[in-house]
Amino acid sequence: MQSVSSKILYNEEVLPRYFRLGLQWKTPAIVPGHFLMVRVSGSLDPLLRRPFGVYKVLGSKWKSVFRGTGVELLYQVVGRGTKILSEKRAGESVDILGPLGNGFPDPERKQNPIMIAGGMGIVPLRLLAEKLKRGVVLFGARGSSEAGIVKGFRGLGCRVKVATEDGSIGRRGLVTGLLKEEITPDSPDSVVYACGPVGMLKEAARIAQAEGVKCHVSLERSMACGIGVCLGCAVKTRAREEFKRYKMVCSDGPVFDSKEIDWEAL
Amino acid sequence: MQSVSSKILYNEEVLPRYFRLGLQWKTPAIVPGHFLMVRVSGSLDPLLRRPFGVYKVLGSKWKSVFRGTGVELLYQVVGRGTKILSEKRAGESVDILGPLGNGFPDPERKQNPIMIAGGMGIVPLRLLAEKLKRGVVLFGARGSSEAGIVKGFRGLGCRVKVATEDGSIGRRGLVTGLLKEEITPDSPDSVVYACGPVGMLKEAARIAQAEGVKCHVSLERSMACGIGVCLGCAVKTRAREEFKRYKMVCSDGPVFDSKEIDWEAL
Amino acid sequence: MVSVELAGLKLKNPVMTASGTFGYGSEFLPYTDLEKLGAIVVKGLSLNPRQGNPGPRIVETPCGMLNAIGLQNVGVDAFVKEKLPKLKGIKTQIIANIFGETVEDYMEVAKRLGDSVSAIEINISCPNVKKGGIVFGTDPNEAFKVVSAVKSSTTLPVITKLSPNVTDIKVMVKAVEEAGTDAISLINTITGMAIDVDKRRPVLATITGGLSGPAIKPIAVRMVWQAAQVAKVPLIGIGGIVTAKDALEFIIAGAKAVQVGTANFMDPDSAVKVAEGIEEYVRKNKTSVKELTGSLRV
Amino acid sequence: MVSVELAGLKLKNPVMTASGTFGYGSEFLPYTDLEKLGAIVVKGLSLNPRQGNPGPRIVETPCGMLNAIGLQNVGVDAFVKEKLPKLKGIKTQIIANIFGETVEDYMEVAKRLGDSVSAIEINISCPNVKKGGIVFGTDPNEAFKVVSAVKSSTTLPVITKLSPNVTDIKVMVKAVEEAGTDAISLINTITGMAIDVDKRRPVLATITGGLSGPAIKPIAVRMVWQAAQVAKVPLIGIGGIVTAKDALEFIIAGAKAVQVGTANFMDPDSAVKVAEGIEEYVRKNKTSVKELTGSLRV
Ligand SMILES: Cc1cc2nc3c(=O)[nH]c(=O)nc-3n(C[C@H](O)[C@H](O)[C@H](O)COP(=O)(O)OP(=O)(O)OC[C@H]3O[C@@H](n4cnc5c(N)ncnc54)[C@H](O)[C@@H]3O)c2cc1C
Ligand SMILES: Cc1cc2nc3c(=O)[nH]c(=O)nc-3n(C[C@H](O)[C@H](O)[C@H](O)COP(=O)(O)OP(=O)(O)OC[C@H]3O[C@@H](n4cnc5c(N)ncnc54)[C@H](O)[C@@H]3O)c2cc1C
Ligand SMILES: Cc1cc2nc3c(=O)[nH]c(=O)nc-3n(C[C@H](O)[C@H](O)[C@H](O)COP(=O)(O)O)c2cc1C
Ligand SMILES: Cc1cc2nc3c(=O)[nH]c(=O)nc-3n(C[C@H](O)[C@H](O)[C@H](O)COP(=O)(O)O)c2cc1C
Ligand code: FES
Ligand code: FES
Repeated sequence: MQSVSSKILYNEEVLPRYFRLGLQWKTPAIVPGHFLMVRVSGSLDPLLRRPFGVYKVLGSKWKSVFRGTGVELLYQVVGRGTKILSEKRAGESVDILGPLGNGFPDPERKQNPIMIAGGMGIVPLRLLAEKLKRGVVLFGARGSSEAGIVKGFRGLGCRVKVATEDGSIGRRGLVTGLLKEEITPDSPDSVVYACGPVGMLKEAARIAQAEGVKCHVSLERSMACGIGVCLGCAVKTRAREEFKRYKMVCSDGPVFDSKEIDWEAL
Repeated sequence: MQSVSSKILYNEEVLPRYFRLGLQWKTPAIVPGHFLMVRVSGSLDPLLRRPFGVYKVLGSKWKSVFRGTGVELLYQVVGRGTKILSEKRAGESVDILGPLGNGFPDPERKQNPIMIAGGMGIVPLRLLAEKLKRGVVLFGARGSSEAGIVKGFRGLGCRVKVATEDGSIGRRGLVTGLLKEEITPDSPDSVVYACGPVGMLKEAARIAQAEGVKCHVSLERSMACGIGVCLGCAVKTRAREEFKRYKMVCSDGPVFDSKEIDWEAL
Repeated sequence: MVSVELAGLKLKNPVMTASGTFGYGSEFLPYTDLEKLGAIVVKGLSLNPRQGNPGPRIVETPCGMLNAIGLQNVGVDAFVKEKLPKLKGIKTQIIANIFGETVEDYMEVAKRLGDSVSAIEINISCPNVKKGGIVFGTDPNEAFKVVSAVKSSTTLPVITKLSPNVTDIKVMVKAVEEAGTDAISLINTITGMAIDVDKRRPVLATITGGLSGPAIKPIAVRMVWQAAQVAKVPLIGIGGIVTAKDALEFIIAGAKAVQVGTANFMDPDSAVKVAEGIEEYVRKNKTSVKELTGSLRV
Repeated sequence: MVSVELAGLKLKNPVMTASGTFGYGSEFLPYTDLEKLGAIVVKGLSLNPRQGNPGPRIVETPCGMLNAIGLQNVGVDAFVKEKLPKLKGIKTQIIANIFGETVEDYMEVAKRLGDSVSAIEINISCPNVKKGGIVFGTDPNEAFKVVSAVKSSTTLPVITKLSPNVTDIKVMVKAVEEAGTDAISLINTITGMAIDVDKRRPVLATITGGLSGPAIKPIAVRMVWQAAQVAKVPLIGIGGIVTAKDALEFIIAGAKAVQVGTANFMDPDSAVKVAEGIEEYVRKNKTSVKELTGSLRV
């Protein structure tokens, strides 16, 4: 699993500042939750790779893993690195390293999977939904245009519910409001998969834990190496032994059991 | 005369590693010998602009100055900056600052201008030839493919002679050999314009000075500012006063009287 | 509110140009609006004109550059007679950066400036020839001597510019404060070196040179912050500033003003853009440079 | 000929990985061929396991990065028992980087390593708790004490890794040589700082951190060259090496070997590529690393 130069198949702005990036790549085994470290340019500035989740595996259906001929990333332009990436065109190449990290654990057979995402947190959950083909995806979007991202999701075999802060589409308010409705004491045995802003994850974890429901969260931290060696992406856990308290998002995660995380420190 | 963002009209590889770069730009007055400082990317690395001579002024004929709708540069990919530049495509933009420096002084009415160039040194001399419409261009090329650069020059109204090191086209040997033949004691009153590698300039200056012929040389030095303030592009002159000895290639030059230069120090 | 008062100088905004990166100021007239700057710090001046070092004098490095100009300058007298008049009528503060090889040199340059400029910035990153070449700026005692001497030779506000090539910047801050400096600017360039592998030679004719540019920004911000922990006089932050955000890092760390150096080479309008960006930030955030100075919450 | 002998260690080539950028080595097994490296220097080890600093621990800077990992590590015993066996059978030298908060800490770590590794590299960029937090690596006397103590606690070759945060690196070189170090590696990271302007907070939880990466290369090359002017023991050059050419700058300046650090994050195969590039250069130029070492013509 070396760093490989991967040809850009397409790099399209699907919404203002949101891009779909198709990369040609004979992928190793990928599971939902895996991410890649992408070098956005050959320059020494920006110096470090950028982490991005896998949105789709091209030319592959779920068969215990995804293994395809390429991947699609979905990214938002937020800073210098993503800006440079957005200027790349089909035919150019970028260096990628991956798949990295640990994906989402499977639900039990009779468990109802609830996938909850805010913003770009939708990325690993789309792949999870494609794999599970059941359950519900709850998507918190800033407005109706961002909400459009999940339009195609119904074909994946899951239910989809949307909340927007301005109420322009779906439920008005936070997506965690939808979560509360899905996990009620009389609803079937559930398991929550969450990815998105810290505030949302915290609240999702609180709701799930209050109902005694397991919650898997995918976290984000600034990363340098992506492979567990720089110890830069540390997140504080509740580990009893002090020296085991900091875990690495890249190699111990990015998916953690919500109970493991010290949410106060985040 | 501020730094302006200029649209790339074309950026074509005319020979392996040689590019013609067309820039849209309502040019200020340009005279042959002027150069531009080009920022090859928005990144902080490479940090500094790169100097390039003006090869053509687009949409302009000589009328005491060139004043056009764009410029064409001709550059060779030698390092990181020119590599990045070569990857730009039509429609993208680069920041340019210029025109900078002092151009070539006019020949006297009865003087025969001899323009001698090695490699990329041809750039400012093409524009000079277009302006003067007489005299001779002597071009020293590495081989027949590089020699192709001057194919279109005959239309400019001057004679063209080529020397290649391997003799694959034109005279075999150094271009300064051609210069010797052009400046003979019984040839008409001449003035030499030279641009190219240091060794060539030195020899051209020596030949010209030996025959009592004036020689204008255009020099190259690494530059940071291009406008005479960093004092980085110093070249040693024979100025009598010690503290005036270092002149700036960017603002005192790049064109100097060959007698002014301390060739030993170069 | 972006205007600041610093060592008795009123600046319309906190952005100055750094010495050696802005010539004598007038060179920038075609490229930028000098009146939009808080102050212009001119190229370092010595008693007699200096020819500077042989070339190559500069080399690009990752996100930075090394220079070994050798302090080429026209000398203090020619500056006052020939260069300064070119800035006449331009409404901004002019600060003269001075240096010498002996304490006496420094004093004499300060004297000859009289009150032709608004303030003096002392560059102490120079070798002291009498002390066997040890740099004034790395020895607190020598720094003390230079600054005291200049203070006694001028009535102008005196800014002392510190060298970063020291173990503990706080020691230097205290020394020059004790000597009576009215303000402190930091950092000057960091000593560095580049080698031409194929020629097996240093790229610069002088072997080593001074590193500047964005590469050094984290080091410069750290030093300004460390200085701010002990300084009583106002600080001027320098090192790798390209954008208003960069400048604000220094201000939040404790600088009352900043200087833009190498960025002037990337774009001669850089310093003005930094000033405009600070103004915009201050307006948007309904704050002032004064309020922002040293506002770091640790 | 790229093999070198250094402090009694035979290295197949002069390229090592820098401590803290290569984990315990085994993490790189999927990504690169460890046997193509001259040596692996593992993450800094302390007597007891350490949890390290709270986050954020890293931030990118122009051509560099700041880190404040806080030396999180499993402790020397767990290293020997759990981590080292994973490298068993791999044909390269393993060097343990060690640190402590007291001289006794350092000694004890060295003792516990026994002869489980090929050599010890002492990181003296740590605050000495007994001396009120002053860093071992900025005081020649404290550095002397640590190095002497470690030397007396091990029979392994000892490399001392110097901090760049000093006025005069030559003083430190002499101090650790006198203490008996077998080799010197330099430089460790340079103290730096980044500020989140909108939050008006330091980006790193620890306020300051260590700057590494290409940005610092000119400073590192300069320090290696300065060290080479006085050093009698072999030098190992570190700081911003990304390419073979970068490494060769250090070698030509006087280093017998080099370490690749931050570049491992850009590409986990970086160090091997540097080694291959040096081999190619040496072959093409019909020379050897030995001949190149210190070949700078000034
Ligand atoms: C495991 C993981 C998966 C991710 N998946 C996606 C995805 O699928 N789509 C997407 O749009 N974004 C994703 N992100 C966030 C993405 O990595 C950042 O938006 C991106 O690195 C920003 O880079 P920049 O240069 O544009 O921003 P800048 O702000 O200029 O970056 C500066 C530094 O901050 C870091 N950084 C900034 N924001 C983040 C962030 N949110 N998380 C981690 N580091 C950050 C950058 O890596 C860089 O080191 C993911 C992050 C992680 C950790
Ligand atoms: C007045 C002037 C006019 C020029 N006109 C042309 C032209 O029309 N066409 C053309 O192909 N080249 C021209 N050059 C040379 C051109 O500037 C360099 O080839 C270019 O800067 C190399 O940049 P790089 O990043 O690719 O190379 P690198 O070697 O990676 O550059 C590293 C540094 O060295 C400097 N540098 C390298 N070579 C030269 C050089 N020959 N002269 C000055 N600085 C150099 C770069 O500016 C940069 O700072 C001119 C140079 C000068 C001074
Ligand atoms: C080419 C050049 C020349 C300089 N000359 C001087 C000088 O004469 N006096 C001085 O005090 N500092 C001088 N400096 C240092 C700058 O004023 C400034 O302190 C340093 O470059 C760091 O800022 P920067 O990173 O913004 O460039 C010079 C810097 C450069 C790049
Ligand atoms: C994330 C990180 C962790 C580091 N940890 C250590 C360490 O534990 N011990 C040590 O001596 N140096 C440590 N260093 C310093 C490096 O070994 C090296 O000296 C420095 O990064 C400069 O080299 P570079 O520019 O190639 O990275 C660390 C550096 C980084 C970036
Ligand atoms: S990013 Fe380096 S350990 Fe996670
Ligand atoms: S390039 Fe700055 S003075 Fe010429």
